Order: sequence, then C-alpha cells, then structure tokens
Amino acid sequence: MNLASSNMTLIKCVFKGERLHDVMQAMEDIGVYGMTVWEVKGHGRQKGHIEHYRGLKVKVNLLPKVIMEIVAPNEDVDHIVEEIVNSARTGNIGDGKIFLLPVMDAYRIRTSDRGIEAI
Amino acid sequence: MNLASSNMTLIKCVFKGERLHDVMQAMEDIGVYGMTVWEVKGHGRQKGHIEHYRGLKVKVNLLPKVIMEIVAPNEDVDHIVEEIVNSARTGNIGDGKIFLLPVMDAYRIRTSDRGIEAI
Amino acid sequence: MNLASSNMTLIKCVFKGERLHDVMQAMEDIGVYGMTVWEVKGHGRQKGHIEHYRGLKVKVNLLPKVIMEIVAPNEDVDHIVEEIVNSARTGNIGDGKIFLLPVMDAYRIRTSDRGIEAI
Amino acid sequence: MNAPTGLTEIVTAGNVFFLLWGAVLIFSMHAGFAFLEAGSVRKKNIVNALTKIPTDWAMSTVVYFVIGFPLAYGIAFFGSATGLLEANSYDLAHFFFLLCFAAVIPAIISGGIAERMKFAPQIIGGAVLVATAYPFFEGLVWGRFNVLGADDGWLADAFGAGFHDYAGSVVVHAMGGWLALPAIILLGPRIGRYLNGDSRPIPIHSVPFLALGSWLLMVGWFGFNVASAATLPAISGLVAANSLLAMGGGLLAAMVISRNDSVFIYNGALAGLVAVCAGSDIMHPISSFIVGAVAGVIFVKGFLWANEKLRIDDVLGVWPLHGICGAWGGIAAGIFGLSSLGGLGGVALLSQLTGTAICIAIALAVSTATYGILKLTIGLRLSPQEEMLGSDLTIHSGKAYPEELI
Amino acid sequence: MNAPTGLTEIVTAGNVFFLLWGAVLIFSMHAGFAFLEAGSVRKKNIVNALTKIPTDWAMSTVVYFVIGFPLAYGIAFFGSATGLLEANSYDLAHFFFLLCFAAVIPAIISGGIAERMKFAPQIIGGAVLVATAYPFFEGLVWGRFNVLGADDGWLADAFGAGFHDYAGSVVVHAMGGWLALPAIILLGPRIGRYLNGDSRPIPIHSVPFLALGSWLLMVGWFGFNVASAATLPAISGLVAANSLLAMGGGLLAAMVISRNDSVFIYNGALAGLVAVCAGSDIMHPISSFIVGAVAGVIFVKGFLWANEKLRIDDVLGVWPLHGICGAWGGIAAGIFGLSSLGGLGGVALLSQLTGTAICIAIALAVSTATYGILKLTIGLRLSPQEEMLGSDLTIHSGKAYPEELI
Amino acid sequence: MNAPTGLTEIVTAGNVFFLLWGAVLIFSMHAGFAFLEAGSVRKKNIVNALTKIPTDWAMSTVVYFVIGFPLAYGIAFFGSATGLLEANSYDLAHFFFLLCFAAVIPAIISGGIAERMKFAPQIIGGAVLVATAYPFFEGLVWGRFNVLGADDGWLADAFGAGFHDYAGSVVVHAMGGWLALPAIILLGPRIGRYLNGDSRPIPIHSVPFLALGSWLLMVGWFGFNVASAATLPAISGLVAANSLLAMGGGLLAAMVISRNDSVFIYNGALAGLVAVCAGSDIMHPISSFIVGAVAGVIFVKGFLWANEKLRIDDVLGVWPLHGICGAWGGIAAGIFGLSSLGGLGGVALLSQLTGTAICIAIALAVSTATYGILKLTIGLRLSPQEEMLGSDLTIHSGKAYPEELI
Ligand SMILES: Nc1ncnc2c1ncn2[C@@H]1O[C@H](COP(=O)(O)OP(=O)(O)O)[C@@H](O)[C@H]1O
Ligand SMILES: Nc1ncnc2c1ncn2[C@@H]1O[C@H](COP(=O)(O)OP(=O)(O)O)[C@@H](O)[C@H]1O
Ligand SMILES: Nc1ncnc2c1ncn2[C@@H]1O[C@H](COP(=O)(O)OP(=O)(O)O)[C@@H](O)[C@H]1O
Repeated sequence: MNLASSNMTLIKCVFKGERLHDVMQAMEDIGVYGMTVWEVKGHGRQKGHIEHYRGLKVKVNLLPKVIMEIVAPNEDVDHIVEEIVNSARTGNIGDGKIFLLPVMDAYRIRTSDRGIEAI
Repeated sequence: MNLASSNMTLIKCVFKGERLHDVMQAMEDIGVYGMTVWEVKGHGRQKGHIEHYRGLKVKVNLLPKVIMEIVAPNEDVDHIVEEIVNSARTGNIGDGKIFLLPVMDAYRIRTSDRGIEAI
Repeated sequence: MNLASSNMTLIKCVFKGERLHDVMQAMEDIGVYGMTVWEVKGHGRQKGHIEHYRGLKVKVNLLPKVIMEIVAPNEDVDHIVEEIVNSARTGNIGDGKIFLLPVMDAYRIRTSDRGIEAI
Repeated sequence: MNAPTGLTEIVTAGNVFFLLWGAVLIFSMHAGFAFLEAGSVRKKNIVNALTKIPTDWAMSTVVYFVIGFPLAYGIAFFGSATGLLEANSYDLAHFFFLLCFAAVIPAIISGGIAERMKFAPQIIGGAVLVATAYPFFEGLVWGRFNVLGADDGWLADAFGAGFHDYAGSVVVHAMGGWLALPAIILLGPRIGRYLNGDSRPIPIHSVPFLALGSWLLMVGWFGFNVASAATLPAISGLVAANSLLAMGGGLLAAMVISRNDSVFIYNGALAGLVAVCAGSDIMHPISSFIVGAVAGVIFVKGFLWANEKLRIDDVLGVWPLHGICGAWGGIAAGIFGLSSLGGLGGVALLSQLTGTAICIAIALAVSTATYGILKLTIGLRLSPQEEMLGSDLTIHSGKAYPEELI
Repeated sequence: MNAPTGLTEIVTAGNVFFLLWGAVLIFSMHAGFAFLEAGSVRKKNIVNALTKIPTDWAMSTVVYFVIGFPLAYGIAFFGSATGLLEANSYDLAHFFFLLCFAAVIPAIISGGIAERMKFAPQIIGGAVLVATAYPFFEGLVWGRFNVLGADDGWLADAFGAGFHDYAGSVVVHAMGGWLALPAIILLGPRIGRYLNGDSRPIPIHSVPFLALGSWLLMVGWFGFNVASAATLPAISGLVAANSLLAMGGGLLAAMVISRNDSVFIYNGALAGLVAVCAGSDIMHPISSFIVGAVAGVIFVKGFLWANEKLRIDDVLGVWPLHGICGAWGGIAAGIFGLSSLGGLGGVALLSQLTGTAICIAIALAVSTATYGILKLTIGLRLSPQEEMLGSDLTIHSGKAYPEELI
Repeated sequence: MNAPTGLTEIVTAGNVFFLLWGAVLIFSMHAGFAFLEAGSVRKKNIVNALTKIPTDWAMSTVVYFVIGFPLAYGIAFFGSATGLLEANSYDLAHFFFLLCFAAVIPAIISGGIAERMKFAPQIIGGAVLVATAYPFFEGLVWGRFNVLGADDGWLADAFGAGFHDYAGSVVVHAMGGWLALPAIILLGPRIGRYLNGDSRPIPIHSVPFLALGSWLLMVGWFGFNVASAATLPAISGLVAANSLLAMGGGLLAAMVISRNDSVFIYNGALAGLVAVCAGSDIMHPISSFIVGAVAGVIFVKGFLWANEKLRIDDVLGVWPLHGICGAWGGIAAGIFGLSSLGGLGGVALLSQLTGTAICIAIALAVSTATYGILKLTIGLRLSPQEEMLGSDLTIHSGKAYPEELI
C-alpha cells in the first residue's frame, strides 16, 4: 500500500462543547458539511477540580470536551483548520487541539462511491 | 519511521445505529471478531430537523449515528469494507461513510503480543 | 504530502474502564498529561453474555470499554505503550488493544502553536 | 363552616373526604402508567408515552362527565352549580373517583400499542371506549342496569348470587386488557420485533422509570381497593390486608419462576393486585396471597406465551397483566370467597364465570369495531419512516432529552 | 386514646386529619417543583434546582413560623407545648397547611431565575418575601386584616362582595408570579440565551423529570384546592370536580394550539389548575373547563410573548404560568362565579379586579425593593465563569451524575 | 353501607381510615428507600437496589403476618375471614400500619450493604430480623410485654416514666441502624473503596434519583409520625409541626456545616426526621428544630467518621443516619420532653437512656448472630468477579438501561 498516495486527511479536533455551535456555523460558512461529533473527556494542562459527595472528596481530572472529525481533501485542510481554530478559541487554557491523520481511502455506504467523491 | 511498512488498516465506519445488529452479524459471518463501537452524532448531506420545546424552535443538525472501528490486516480490508457496505446500506441518504487509516503497529494488552498477531 | 515526515503518533488504546484510574496515574508518573478519553463498547475474543428482560433473552456481544487517545512524539511512544500495557493489564481476556497511527500535524487551538510544540 | 355539625353532616363530609382521598391516590396511579410505559419503550418514544397518559386522562374527563357517568349511573351534572351541592357534592366526588377507574382503560391500552400508533386514533379510540363499552359494562355490574351485579339481577336469580367485583378486577382490568388485545393485533408488531422468523426482543429504555411507575401503581392501588367501599362507614381493613398479601404473593411467585428478573418482579406485584380486586372484601388474607401468587405465575407464563408463541407484540404485556389476571381475579373471587374456603360467602362461581365471559365478549366486540373502523378510515399506524424516527419527533417534534444534541 | 369520643371530639379530630391530609399532598408538590425545574434546566444546574426547593422550604418553615403566620393571623406558637394542644393542635395543623402555600412563593421564583443566580440572594430573597409581602396580602384576603376578603371589609362595602380567592389563584400564584418578574428582570437573561439579536432557546435536560414534576404538582393540587375548605364539614366535591375539569381544559387547549408539544401539554394542565383555584368553590364544572382552557391558551401565548418578544428569560415560564394565569383565575371567579352564569354567586367582578390589581402592585413593589437591594449589596448573579461551569459545581461542588466521570 | 351510622361506627371507621392513610404514606416511603439507594450506588447495581426493597417488603409481609405481629401484640389472623371483621377490621389495618414500620428494617440494612451482597442472604437476613429482633423489642416498648414502654412496666417503676418512643426513633430507626452495622462489618468494604491505605470514594450514579428517594421519604414521614396516634381522636397537629421543624433544622444545619453539599442537605432533612420521631408528641416545635439541627450535624460528622476514620463502608450511611440519629432521638425525647424545657413531661431521661441502650444491645447481638451464621453457611458476598461485573447482571441478568447496548 502506498501511503504517499493519501490525498485525504482526517482532521480530528478536541475542543470545548460550548463552542460546538460556532464551529459548526463556521464550517457551514465555508461549505464543509460532512462531520462526525461526540462527547469525550480530556486531560491536559487545564487543571481539574475537586468535587464533594457526602463530604468525600473526589479529584476530577477529566473535563468534558467534544471531538469533531472531518475527513477532507488535503488541499482544503489548512483553511478548515484555520476556521476551526478561530471559531473554537476562547483564549483560555483547555481550548483543545487539532490533529491531522492521513486517510488512505473513503467510501460512501449508500452509493459505494470511493475516494474523494465519497466525502 | 517508515510508514510504508504499515500492514494493518483502521477501518472507521460511520453508519445508522439501526444497522448495527446486521453489520455485526455480517462481520461474524466472515470471521471478523475484533471491533470497537460507540454512539456519535453526524452531519452531512442528510437534512436535520426542527424540534420544538415549549414552542421555541431548535434546529437540530446532528443526527445519531454509530462509529465502528476495526483494525484488520491490509489484505482483508477490501472484503470487510464490501461486507460493511452491504449490511449497513439502507439506500437512504445518511447511510454513512467508511474511512481507511494506516496503522503502524498494534499491541494486545493481555499478552504483549505485537503487530498482526495482536489483533 | 510527505507522510514519512510524521514525527508524532496517535496512541489509541482500548481497555477496561476499571483500569482507567491506574492508567491515568501511570501516565502522570511518566509525565504524560495530554489525553482524551471516552466510553465505548467492544467486541473481541471475550465472550458476551445473555441478558433477560421480562423473560426475553437478549445476547449482548458488546462489552463496555474505554478508549484513551494520546498524541505523543515518536520517540516517547515505546515508553508510553509499555506503561499503558503494565497499568491496564488484568491478565484476563478482554484486556484490550493499543493501536499506533501516524499523525501528520497538530495545532493548539488556544495559541495556534503547531507541530510537536502543540501537544 | 361554623354551623354546629351534626352526626349526619360529619358522616356525609367523611364520605366525601374518604372518596377524594381514594381518588387522589388513583389519579397518582396514572403517573404510574406514564412512567411504567416510559421506562418500557425505547428512548425515541418516551415523550409520546409520557404525553398519551395525561391526554387520555383529559379526554376521559370530558367524555365520562358528559356520557359515561350519566350512562352508567343515570346521574348528570348539567344545570346550575347550586343543584350540585347536596351532601357536600358527594355525587361529584363519586364521579371523580369513578373517572379514575374509567381512565384506566386508555392507560392500559396505551401500554400495549406503544411505539407505533398515530396520535389521533390513540386518543379517539380511548375516548370512544370510555364513553361506550366501559360505562355500559360498569352499569351492568355496579350501576343502574340491574343485570349482573345487583342482588336482584339476572345472574343473582340464575345462580344464587350476583356477579361480585369489589374493586374492578373484571370491570376495569379485564375490560381494559381485552379491549387492548384487538387494538394490538390490528396494529401489528413493531418493525424489527419479529424478523425473518426470529423473535428479536427490543430492549427497554430504563428500569428505574419502570420501577417508579410500578411503585406509583402499587401505592395508589390501596386507594383503588380501599376506597371502593364508596362510603366511610363501609371501610374495611380486610380489603387493605388482602391487597397487601396478594401483592406480596404475586411478587414472590414471579421472582421465583423468573429467577430474579426485575421487570417480572415488579409486574408480578401488579399482577397480584389486579387479581385481588374482585374478591378483596370477602377473601381471607391467606387466600389472597394464593390468588396473588397464581396471578404472578400467570403473568410470567402468559407474557412469554403471548409475545413469543402467539407473536402478539404487546409491549408492556397489558393483555396478560390486566386481561388474563383480571379474569383470573373475577373467577378467584368465586372460589376463595366461598365460606367453605374461609371467605365471607355470598358469591357464586357460575356468576363469576358468566360475568367475566360477558365482559370479555363485550370488550372484544367493541374494540374490534372501534379500532377496525379507525384502521379503515384514518389509519392506526405511523409510517415506517416515522416509526424508525420515533413517535417523539414525529408526533411531538421533540425528544426526551433535548439537551443531548451533541 | 380510650376516652369515650363525643361528636365534638371526632369533628375536631376530623378537621385536623383533613388539613394534614391536604398539607402532606401540598408538601409533595414541592418535590414537583424540584423535578419540574430539574428537568427544565441544563445538566450542569440540576443539583442546584433540586437543592434550592427543599432549602427554600426549610427557610420558609422558620420565617413563616416566627413571622409570617403570626403576621397574617395573629396566632403565635411561643410559650410551652402545653399551650398548643387545644382541639388536637388544630392551629399547628393549620400553620402547616398554610406554610405549604407560603413556601410556594420561593418555589415559583426559583423556576424563573434558574441557572444563574447565586445561592445566598436566592435564599435570602425567598425568606424575606415569605416573611413580608406574602403574609401581608394573605392577611388582607384570608387573615386578620378586614380589608379585601372579609364579608364586612372595604371591598365588600364598596362593591357588594369581598375579594373571593378560595384556594389562592391570586394570593399564592399571582403573588408568586409577579414577585418573580422583577427578580428575573434584575437578574438578566442567561449567557447565550439572546445572542447577537437572535433568540437561541437553551435545550432542557429531561422531559421525564419535567413530567414527573408536573405529575407531582397535578396530584398534590387536589390537596391544595380541596383542603382549602379548612374544616372537614366544609369539604366540597364540587371543588374537586372543578379542579379536574379545569386541568383537562388547560391540557387540551394547550395541546391543540401547541400542536402536541409535550412541555406545553403538561404546563397547560398546570395553567388550568392555577386559574381554577380562586373560583373552584363557586363555579360550575363546565365553566371551570372553560376557565382552564383559556388559561392553557394564555400560557402558551404568554410564554412565547415573554420569552421571545419581551426577551425576559423566565426559564420555566413562571410569570405567565403563575402570574398571568393566576390573575386570570382571580378575574374569572368574578365572572363564572356569578349565578347568572351558573355559579353560586356572592362575588363581584370589581372586587376581583381590584383585589388582583392590589396583589400585583404589592408584588412588584416589594420584589423590586428586595432584589434591588440584594443586587446592590451582595449581588444576584454568578460570575460568567461560574455560570459557564454551572451552578452545580460552583455552588454545590458536585454534579448531578457523579459516576459519569469518564 | 346504608345502615344508619352511629357515633361509634363513624369513630371506628375513622380510625381505620386514619391508619390506612398513614400506612399508604409509609408504604410510599419504601419507594423512597428504593430510589435513595438506586441514586447512591453505581450504574451496575441499580436494578439490584430497586429490586431488593420490594422483595424485602414482600418477605416482611409474610413473616410479620405469620410471626412478627402475633409475637409483638398477641394477635393472629388465622381462621376464617368472618372472624376478622370487627371494627371495620381495625386489627388488620393496624397490622398493615405496623408492617410498614417493620419493613423499614431490611430497607435500612439494604442501604448499608449495597453493591456487594448476595441476594439470598440479603433476603433471608432481613426476614429473620423482621421475625425476631424487631418484633421482640417492639413488643417490649409498644406491645404486649409490659417491660419498657408500659406505664406500669419495669422502667416506669424504676425511673418514674416508661420508655417513650412515639413514632420509632429507637424502635424502628436505631434498631435498623444498629442491626445494619454488624452486617456491614461482616461483609467488608466494596472492592476498591479503601486501596493501598487510601480512601477512594466511589462516585454515585444519580443525584436526581437520590433526591427523588429523599422526597418520597420526607413526604411519607408525615404518615409515619402523625398516624402513630393509632386512632383518629388522638391525632395531633403538634406531631406534624414538630416533624416539620425538625426536618427544617436538620436540613439547614447539614447545609451550613457541609457547605451546600446536596447529598448532605437531603440526608440532613432525613436525620432531623429520624431524631424527632420519639418525642414528636411531647416537645415544643422550637425544641424539635434544635433536635433536628443536632441530628443534621451528627449525621454529617458521623458519616465522615464512620466512612473515613473507621473505614466502615456503609454505602448510604445508614448507621449514622438511622442508628446514631435514632439513638439521639430517643435520648432527646428525655431531655426536650421535660416540662421544664417547654415539653409536655411524662418522660424520664434515665428510661430513655436505658431503653435506647437495650435496643442497641439486642440489635448488635441478633444481627451478629444472624449474619455471622449466614456468612459461615451460604456466604454473604458476591465473588470479586461478580462484584466487578455488578449485581445487576450477576443476580438479575439485566441492566438498568437495557437500551444502552450500543
Ligand atoms: N497529547 C494529547 N493527546 C490527546 N489529546 C490531547 C492531548 N493534549 C491535549 N489533549 C486534549 O485537548 C484538551 C485540551 O488540552 P489542554 O492542555 O488542557 O489545553 P490547551 O489545549 O489549551 O493547552 C485536553 O482536555 C485533551 O482532551
Ligand atoms: N467528510 C466527513 N467527515 C466525517 N464524517 C462524515 C463526513 N461526511 C459524512 N460523514 C458522516 O457520515 C454521515 C452520513 O453522511 P451524509 O452525507 O448525511 O449521507 P450519505 O453518506 O448517505 O451521503 C454523517 O452524518 C457523518 O456522521
Ligand atoms: N481488531 C480490532 N479492532 C478494533 N478493536 C478491537 C479489535 N480487537 C479487539 N478490539 C477491542 O479490544 C477489546 C478487547 O479485545 P478481546 O479480543 O476481547 O480481548 P483481548 O484483547 O484480551 O484479546 C475488544 O472489546 C474491542 O473493543
């Protein structure tokens, strides 16, 4: 398999749930429609906090975040990343990350389209 | 790191939850046992809908889907993809996608097996 | 795009939720702070079980697991993997897997840092 | 408020207080029906479950006020409010109390036809039955038609004692369960319930909600049975104790034969309560324990038989629970009510069998006609697309957990 | 316990029993307020919703015992317990019963100011109002000040009949709703509710919890209205039937105009109940149905108008529900209570209008003063960071579902 | 039903009505126990929590009917139903009422031993205690053994007044809490609760369910305390007001010292109610507030001490809540019941101390024997694998949210 042939990228972003609405709006504005989203918990530089239950202390190190995954043609990636950074940023610690992973192929289940056409 | 050496692939599929049972059955039928599944929300060509709460309208653009991830040896990927497409398809918009990502290595936590043996 | 230039790796681990506390502790001990975690269901060699509801039998093939994703510089990966294996292992079937995927780039949303500095 | 109160006044006021205490408890059972169903369906049909019950209640209020209660008892409440005041408006309190029974009919049906019916036929069907089949049979047993229940009625003449149904095992529960059966069959099973010859159970949403609903029903049931005395001087601790023992019997029997299945344990308690209603005023507590235990077994076996063998997709098992256990309760009153079996006597098994059979016949006929016509006219069922999407979004444009958007 | 019981003894005991039955039902409504709010906020504010209600209850117990009840009725409970025993301690039972009404005030306000208020001003504000505005107006209508309600009071002299409010449409609900309004406005909308000129509805957590809260309120309401008779001989089945019909009317009207919106359906039932309180003892059941149906429409329209047009972020819609529908109830009693409209008479529309207007004026004035001072001193609102994080973590250091850590 | 009703008849009927009103309220508290526990355990043990309570209830019904009630009061219900009718079957109503108390015993224990016990020893242990230790002590205080409670009993002779426990602070709550303690210790802590010398709190599933359970308990408690009058003429508004004030005191004290911890706030209210039972008929409301507030503090401190210092893994804190606060209630009645402190008098502190000590001694002895034998024979505890998997799947083959398969 020739990985160098990858012409699509998985943009995996972790950010704060409260920004989801704006990030989706930003994507719509630049014509990006396909995306998959779910709720996760994240740990990073941002400090957790102490919760109390019946007086017993529980250290909570995992904070709620959202993952959004977008598979896009390589040439669109920079623009998309820029828009996500702009719309997801609050400027506070814990704003999150974006990771880019190579995608070797894609299929649309409904039509069996393959490759760039599938996304 | 030599990515060209990747001999395993992560098959990441997004499809409708109602098809999960059949996709799992199809995998069992072709002898694929290892998989990880979770619930997500997706956005794509499929239109969202308007929800009402106490008369206030909320546009819901994210629809419930399921992600299934299967790591498989490269040579099995085509067959697995074909079976997933067949079993996940309803023919309606929103049926979902399959993405293939390169995997460089794998470990089985229980035994410390590594590589293809681990999956 | 030159994939061979990837100098970061996504360590994707699936393991039992009951080990999460210890795995996080192990990561803290070796100075790994950034991670994202969520709950999933997994299928593998580990047998599912039969549940009964009002006498009707339901075969449950998916068992609860946790995914932890850590993006790390390539040189740290071996050490991290070793520590995860040690802290996540119970020795019983169903202990889970670790998969390594190439990461081409990373961004910190808050600062727009890019590459290794971002993680 | 300050007039000196005589004995008659306090008895009259006590009667109204007693009935309203019972009515409020039974009203709270309707919250129980709502949560029992909400816990027993899938997430996409919870809002519908929670909405059908109070809507059916409101519709029942209207039709039972205008048609049902006047039909069964010959008492109507038109004219000026001044005419409604006699005896602290006992008749209106009695209406409220009996409405609580009448409204059980659509609540029972609702649990059987869950997750796939359109809203309009659901509401209309329930209202029609509360206006017709239910008050007609109610009138035959408890009301103004001297036929089944009365001491000087047809059955009493024929077999020595009238049809005895103290708190509605037959009048309410069997009627409701057997009215539900044709609706369920006419509607057909949910998509995916029986697939390629397989039975594929559809997992329920929440045991806690199901348990909450069951508790509300169990607690409220003591209003149902105890206040069936109708007047305070007729109150009976025996009725309460019998309900208690039957509930315990149903629960324990269901637990044993289902091997600790939690849903059956709760349902078993309800089965015992359904069965004890009819004879709760005349049986010994130990007999009630037996009647309840038998009902617990009947429900467990009946549910599996109906859903697995007969392939009737009765979501909450309302036909076995209310229909079959209710009929068993009617018959059991004719057995364990006999003084030879430690009961208070004054019942005839043949009357019980006949009365129960008539109830079933009326229920099947009227329900088949009602839902049959609805099916032919406006249709009963959501489209497959709507059913897949769920009745919450289709009918109510909203989900059970709206915040879960992401 | 074994002394021979005379007629007076049993009537006295019956009165206490009757009041306590009602009080317990109304107390359970407070669980309803808690769950109605818990279902209607976001996950991060559920613990706060569930904590505010019982805390407000406990504070109300103290201030109404020490200040409110003595103020309204001139009866205090200091001195030795021996002095409290007369007539089975009827006065203490009556205190309990009326406390249940008084504590509705902070429970109503709580629903309007949800998700963003600090804990201290919430508790202090509620306690101040239960000690001042509420018992003062209560005293004017039901209590020792012969002004609005009394047969020989100012309004009765002026318009031929005193202000009639049987079970508190105005005294409790309008008062609570109009007390809430200035608090909500002084507090301002939640972050993100109105953004860049857009109205962005904030999705609620759970329809099942909202439904559970509504059921608890609907069931308990029969204690609210029926036990407002205050003594057993005055009990009235008419009051119960009127509550029933108004609840049905409100539900069905809200259902029709909201096109099956489940939240409106439940709220419509509550709107009907709010509106029927005042005239439930003097209207005909059919009038009550109409009064309830109008209230259902008022609530649906009023909620949208307040939240969308006026941009008042009243989370649960307490101002339209209790404030506007309560005022409507006060006025409706003056219309449908007239004997020319089938009612029992003894009411004057002008008295009803005047009494309702006075209530609103007092409520607006005292609330503006109270929350205004709190705003200037300790502040009303959580910081934006605290609000984003949620009041559960900020105020209570704990989340609603602690197990969901991973 | 139509015979003219005399004064005796209405008093008798009123007594039965009053008791059944109370019994139904207390029965609903058992739903409260179920949800309090369901909210306080992990998701994998919810079904078990929700199943244990009704199963224990059913078992208690049987053993208290056959053994417990006859043992405590010398009244049995065998023979024909005809023999059970006297005074509207008051004895059976009384049985129901007192069963509601008896069944609290296994419900209390259930909360302490949650998440790790096998089903059989849980059921058998509870049933044994409801048949032995509980009715024996009950008989000593309230029943046929003229020893502790009676006016002419041993304690009354010794210290001038018998042991006073109006509504069961000691008879029910202390007994339950101290019966639970040996079971909890014999069972040992949950896996992972104390690890490598650390205390690792196990996060609970749901504050809303815990709150729902607490509300059901708080509301039902008024049946518990008020209906302890046993006959209607003895009803006392003072008892209700005292319960109210103690609940408020417990809640507010717990809130202040726990800094708004929601779980403690709810538990504080319950602690106040536990403590007020014993003296609720003889204390002044202000004393009750103090007694409740002290209980609130005791619970907060006691829970932390037991769970953190003593390392007793008492999941819901039943020993501090029922055991310690119950004992405090027994003692407090001997202090604040004194007429010198504004109470009604007729109590002796030494009698209260002695009675409470005897209760604790009996509880510890019988519980250690019962659970000790069970441990040696069938074993108390799930295997570690079963405990990790959860009692829901292990014991009931089903999960709380079955739909969550994917
Ligand atoms: N190396 C990493 N691998 C995977 N996820 C990470 C990594 N570092 C951070 N994250 C995710 O990003 C989130 C934000 O990171 P954090 O360090 O708290 O803040 P910031 O991105 O502002 O520096 C974390 O909660 C976690 O979900
Ligand atoms: N570019 C993409 N990146 C990530 N996920 C996608 C992408 N496009 C689609 N998806 C996922 O696939 C689902 C189905 O896509 P959609 O366009 O609605 O239908 P179809 O696959 O039939 O064309 C979406 O809901 C989303 O979860
Ligand atoms: N090929 C695979 N692709 C993706 N996930 C896998 C794969 N194989 C196993 N898993 C995940 O790992 C978990 C454990 O695997 P299993 O085979 O049961 O045990 P073990 O890892 O001990 O051999 C599974 O539940 C699943 O979530």
